[in-house]
Amino acid sequence: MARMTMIQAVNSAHDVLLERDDRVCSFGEDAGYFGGVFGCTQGLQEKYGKTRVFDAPINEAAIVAMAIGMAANGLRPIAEIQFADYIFPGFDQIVSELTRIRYRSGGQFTAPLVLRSPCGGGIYGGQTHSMSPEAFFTHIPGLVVAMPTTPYDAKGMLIAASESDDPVLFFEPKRLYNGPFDGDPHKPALSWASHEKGEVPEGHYTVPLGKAEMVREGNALTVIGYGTMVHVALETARLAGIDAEIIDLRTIVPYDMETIARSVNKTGRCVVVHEAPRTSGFGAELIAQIQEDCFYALEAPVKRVTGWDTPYHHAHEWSYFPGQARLKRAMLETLEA
Amino acid sequence: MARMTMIQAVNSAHDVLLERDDRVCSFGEDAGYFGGVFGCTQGLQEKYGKTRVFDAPINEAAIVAMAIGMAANGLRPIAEIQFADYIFPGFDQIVSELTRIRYRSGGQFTAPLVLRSPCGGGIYGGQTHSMSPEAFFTHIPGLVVAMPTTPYDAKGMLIAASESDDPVLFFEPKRLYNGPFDGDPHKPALSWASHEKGEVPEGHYTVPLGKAEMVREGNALTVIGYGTMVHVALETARLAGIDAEIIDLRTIVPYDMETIARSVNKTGRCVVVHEAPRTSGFGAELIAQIQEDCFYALEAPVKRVTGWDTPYHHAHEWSYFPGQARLKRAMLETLEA
Amino acid sequence: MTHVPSSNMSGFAVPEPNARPGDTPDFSHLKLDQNNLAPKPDPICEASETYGLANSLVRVLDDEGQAQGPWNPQLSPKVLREGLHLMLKTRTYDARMFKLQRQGKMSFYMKSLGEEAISVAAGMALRDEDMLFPSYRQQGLLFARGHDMVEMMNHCLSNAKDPLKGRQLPVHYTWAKGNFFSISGNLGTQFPQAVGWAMASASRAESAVTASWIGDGTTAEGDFHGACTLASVYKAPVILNVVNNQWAISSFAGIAGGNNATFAARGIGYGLATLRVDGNDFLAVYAATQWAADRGRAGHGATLIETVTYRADAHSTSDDPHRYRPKEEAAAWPLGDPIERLKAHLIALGEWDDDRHQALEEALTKEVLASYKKAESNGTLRDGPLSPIPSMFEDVFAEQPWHLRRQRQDLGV
Amino acid sequence: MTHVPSSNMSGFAVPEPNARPGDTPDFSHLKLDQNNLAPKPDPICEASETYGLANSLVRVLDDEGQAQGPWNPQLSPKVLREGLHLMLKTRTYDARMFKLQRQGKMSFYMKSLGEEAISVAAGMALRDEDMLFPSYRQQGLLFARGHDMVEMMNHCLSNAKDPLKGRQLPVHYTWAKGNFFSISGNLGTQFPQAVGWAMASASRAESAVTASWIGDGTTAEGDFHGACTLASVYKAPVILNVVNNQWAISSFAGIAGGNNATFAARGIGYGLATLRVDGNDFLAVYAATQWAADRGRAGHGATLIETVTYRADAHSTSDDPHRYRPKEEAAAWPLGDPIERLKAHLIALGEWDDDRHQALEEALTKEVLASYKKAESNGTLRDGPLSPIPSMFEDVFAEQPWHLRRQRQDLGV
Ligand SMILES: Cc1ncc(C[n+]2csc(CCOP(=O)(O)OP(=O)(O)O)c2C)c(N)n1
Ligand SMILES: Cc1ncc(C[n+]2csc(CCOP(=O)(O)OP(=O)(O)O)c2C)c(N)n1
Ligand SMILES: [Mg+2]
Ligand SMILES: [Mg+2]
Repeated sequence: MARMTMIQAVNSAHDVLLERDDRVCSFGEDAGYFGGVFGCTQGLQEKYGKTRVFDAPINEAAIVAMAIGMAANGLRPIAEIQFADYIFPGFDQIVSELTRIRYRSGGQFTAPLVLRSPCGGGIYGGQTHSMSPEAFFTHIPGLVVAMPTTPYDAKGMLIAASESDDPVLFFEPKRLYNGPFDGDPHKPALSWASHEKGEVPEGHYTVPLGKAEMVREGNALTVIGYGTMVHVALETARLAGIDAEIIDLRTIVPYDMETIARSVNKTGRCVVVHEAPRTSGFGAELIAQIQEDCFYALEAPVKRVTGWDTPYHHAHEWSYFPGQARLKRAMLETLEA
Repeated sequence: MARMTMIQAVNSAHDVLLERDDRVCSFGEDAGYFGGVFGCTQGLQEKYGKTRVFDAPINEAAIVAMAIGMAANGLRPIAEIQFADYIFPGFDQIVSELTRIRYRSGGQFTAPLVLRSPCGGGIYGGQTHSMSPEAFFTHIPGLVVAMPTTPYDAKGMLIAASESDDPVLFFEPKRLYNGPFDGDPHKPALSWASHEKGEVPEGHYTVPLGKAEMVREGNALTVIGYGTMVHVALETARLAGIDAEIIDLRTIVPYDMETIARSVNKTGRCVVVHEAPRTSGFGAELIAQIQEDCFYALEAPVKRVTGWDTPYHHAHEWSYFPGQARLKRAMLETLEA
Repeated sequence: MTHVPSSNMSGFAVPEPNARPGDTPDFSHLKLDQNNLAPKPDPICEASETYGLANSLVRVLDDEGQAQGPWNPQLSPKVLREGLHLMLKTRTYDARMFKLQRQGKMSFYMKSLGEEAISVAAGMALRDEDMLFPSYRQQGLLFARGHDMVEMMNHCLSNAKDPLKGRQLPVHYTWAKGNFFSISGNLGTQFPQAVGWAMASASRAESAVTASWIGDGTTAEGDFHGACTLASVYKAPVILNVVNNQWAISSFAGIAGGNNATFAARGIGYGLATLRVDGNDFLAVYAATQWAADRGRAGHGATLIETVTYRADAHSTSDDPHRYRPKEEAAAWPLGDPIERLKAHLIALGEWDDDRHQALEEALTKEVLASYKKAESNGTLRDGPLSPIPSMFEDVFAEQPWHLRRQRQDLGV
Repeated sequence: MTHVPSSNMSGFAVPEPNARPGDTPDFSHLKLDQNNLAPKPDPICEASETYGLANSLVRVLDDEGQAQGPWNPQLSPKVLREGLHLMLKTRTYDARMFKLQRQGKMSFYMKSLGEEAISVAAGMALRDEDMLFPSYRQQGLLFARGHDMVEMMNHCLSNAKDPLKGRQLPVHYTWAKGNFFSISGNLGTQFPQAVGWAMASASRAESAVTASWIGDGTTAEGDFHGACTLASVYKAPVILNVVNNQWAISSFAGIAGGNNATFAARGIGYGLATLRVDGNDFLAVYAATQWAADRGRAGHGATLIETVTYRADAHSTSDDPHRYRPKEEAAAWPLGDPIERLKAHLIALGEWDDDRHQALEEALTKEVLASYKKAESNGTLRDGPLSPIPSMFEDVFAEQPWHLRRQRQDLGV
């Protein structure tokens, strides 16, 4: 099996999909000839032609709308939003249109499509290249929101997303594109070549949406995260020697409450982590549901380790990013509470 | 003192502001000559002239952007978004611009302005005239989000909002425009004339932002809501004879955690209510913070009574709306848990 | 160098219509009295050959009811009578439904009074395979496509047989079998979607074109620009119609920039073919639609069509137009009434008469009443039966996830 | 009737630039070789008198470095030398900063190589009171306004003296004292904001106009349309500049619709005055800006100006242009280099020579280096010192609310 970066895995998913299914097409700003600013669609226009893989005008609303029209008319578009920070001009087409078409038409029309977008910080991108806006989208009925943590999952989940009959918003943590990142910016960058989940099959496979992965078993407390924060949690637990059970949510909505509840009922303690701002971040939803479903098992309040309620800071990126120190403290406090 | 509807109270707030301060101007779709589709700015163009109160093109992004430019240049705009359901074309200008200008410019520019918008259901408006989208906005750093429950608060809070140096998103529950509504659609409509909070002073006064109001004291459990749901909660508690303490949040962000914690620490039980969909609704944030701050006082899980995770249903409006029956059941379950 | 005073601002401009309640209606700014006939270029011409048409007015029926000029689509009397029939059907349907809303039978209604030619003629000029992305004011398309009136009413009544399961406001139809997209309550969103649909058709080398409609007020939305940009860039086989009925709700077309240029002229900046058409002239709308469809089918891309018309009644059941425009304005509209004009034309041709017209009106009134009786027997919003409550939780996702199942159980259904 | 084949679609069109890496550069589609000089209407003319200029090219400096034609702003040699100085300063600054980014001194940088005339000439033609809403590629405006280079560098280095407290990516300047708005990383958002600012100025009867700039690629955003609509409706005293430098990042202007119409032509559809200007011609940009400012000041509303130029280097420090366009393309650009052209003009006038030019270059290099030394002494992103960490939590709201206070405490600062 080949080792791939997350970029290569995403590219490979496109390749598999474009190859197998005529209906699949892919577009976005700089996504055609150039193959995307991160290279996720590189080489695909040459291979599949200009009407399958192409550049789009810089208008995120139009990109979403074009994808909706195409999907309703039988195609399976995968559209790239260049940075998650730039998805908001398309917000109305997502809230008011994409996610309602099946419902409001009584099932007569559907818009099965994938919107992909790199998210998250850790690359000194400042407030306009670092956002993790997933929480906004989790409040929209009818939208699947997913975020892979490894190249293996990225490819398998992206294929599953494109084959799903629901619209899927697929966030890719850009800090993980070229290697896992455990939250320590002072360490030399790691590469996926040395990570077991960097092993990615060449052909078709899927990683099911809606299913979390238990990436570490433990008994002392449960840590729930997705994307970059899963790597941070793993390393924090390892270094601190805490017997944490770590859940990689993978699909944010619908989230895998079964796996979460099983774990929290077992450990009785829980911390949720995300890079996005705290207030009304997705951690709030998880906690609300956990305390509802696992109230009598909980021995301590569920803590949130998150980005701050400010724009993502440029110079103080590492004071904004919820790294190991903050997570460790929260884990210890939760254990001691 | 005059009795006013909430529409008249909002109108009166504009009148006071326009009269006192040259910098105040007001605009929106149909907001000029016509005075708005709900009449909130009626008569004001005639009184203050066309460059103070005027119609805007049907482009919510442009409305927000125009307000930003004006506010940065010394005016104090109050812009109307005709329905909260139609705010999303302007979402990018709110997330990426309005709420960041002070921060990203190091305080060199600010955009103190008010965006007003009627929200909520109960008027058979279907999925595009019924939304309560407040939760989306509570995840945006730098934005004050408020929702009045009575004419008195509407006027006082709107004046406070316009005088604030922060951008304020001001949602007006349209079901309360003409009278209080306790969630029972079969009762004859009530009018504000018979409600003590329908008494509204003519002149200038403010109701401070960031402060909740305890609208009913009680010991058995705490109910937290805002807008229409406060009236529903009051009537539910009354009819069911539950000794509920009811908090009207009024300002959603920053929320008054002090008042909340004091009450929950006293009652040990809590229900949060809102009309918006459940998943990642603002109830989630409240619960996450309550269980963090009041964990050891809580005797039962905090329940959410909310709209469903679907678009607002037209024909089954009253099965969508979280009315008295659902709230009562949640209160009783919480009491018995 | 020109001498320019250094400060003469007395505030920005806020345009006002020529007439408000109490004033005499005045449409002089529209320059609709041009007598020279607009030329008709080849549908596969360069877009630039159409730019003159953005400031002209494509007309076929003159004020005497004669068809003339290069745009005359030369329709048979049978087709003309069909057009008259469908327009009258639309109007009769609208009138009845509006009244029924007033009687509390449904929650909301929107008429297309005075604009029937725009939807009916376009619907007839297009092929069944062509896809439609309308706004809420093109119900005539449904009649032109032969949609079942009872089903339309079932929707408006939100009853148990509403194909949209009571989920949408009345008049927000969907009819997939009729290639009629789901109407949105959010203005303008369908415009760029239509381009995407058209591109998908083109990608399969299908001959279908796609048509979409928005109002003058809605041209201000960003989605209008998105649609024009996509249509231009990808040369999509799409017809982008702007129905300029002079009014949004209470704000007139000038608040969308209509005082400073025609809406058709917007197309010039994108290199789109552009036509400005008498929207109350059945033959002109038919011909323009056919021209644009031919152009799209031939692979020459999109056309932006402005149809100039007048919203002769209220915006919807929620408003009273006399509060913002003169009562007499509709009657003063210089382009007349589309039904009267086509009727006069047919009579001038000797293919119609007042008796037949009256008989048709009566038959349509009966048809609408009979349909309504049938639809009402399927329920009304007020009295039910409605769609089953558990269906509230369906169609959010392809399959119901756990949280919606739980919520359904919460509701006890 | 025209015979139209019923299906000849072979997919939609996806425009491609004339040349990709390996091809010979080809700018023939821009039709830049027109020799007849564009006429100059009165700045308070009807907008329609400018429409011809949307497909023309306002030029003053001919290929021999002579100033000619009606648009010649007749500037004194002193002003011309000032322009040359400022353009060269911008270029020298850019070159050094780009290099320093490569050396890890800052996180990011964007040059304006080849586009210096657009910002410098506009900055000089406007008055200090006029407000600027630029994109990230008009740093020349800051030099034209006399901004302090050390402070600019403090920002780019995100150091302790960065007036933006390290919160923004480099080149996203703010300078309120210089009437220079906060640059956004989100494309196009500033365009409609600029109209709002202009309206506020007008509402106080001030003489200031407002100018904004976006790129060719950014014209596709909805905010472009919002700005044009607002500007048209309210006749705002605003200058809307589209800097058409032929490329967005890897996608060329055709992906924004630039193959089918000029960007200036977009203005026609809104009834805005429109000019298409040689963006590498200092005198033409100066004259066009002055014309538009005069128009705005006189209460005649907005002008849309397309400046035709070429992005002569990478989009930013994050990209390599040779992967998507021919290496030789910049050199083949038919409108030359703005600095070379103004230099040649000054030399032809006898007001400049190569020695003085070289001396100026050397002086500027020294000035930039000296400024950098000073700025670096205030810190760099890599080595600090940075803004105080608690300032992360300031300026979110006017006053810090409880939750941010808590979060600051959480961070232990
Ligand atoms: C995004 C959005 N903003 C505002 C509204 C409210 N609204 C509904 S119809 C309307 C006027 C539309 O006018 P126009 O486009 O001219 O269409 P017409 O009704 O004349 O056919 C408005 C403002 C809406 N439905 N959607
Ligand atoms: C809303 C938004 N979408 C996408 C981007 C990413 N992006 C940054 S610059 C750029 C290209 C802009 O091209 P153009 O407008 O021509 O300006 P230029 O860089 O050529 O000056 C893109 C796509 C962004 N910053 N904002
Ligand atoms: Mg209209
Ligand atoms: Mg460019």
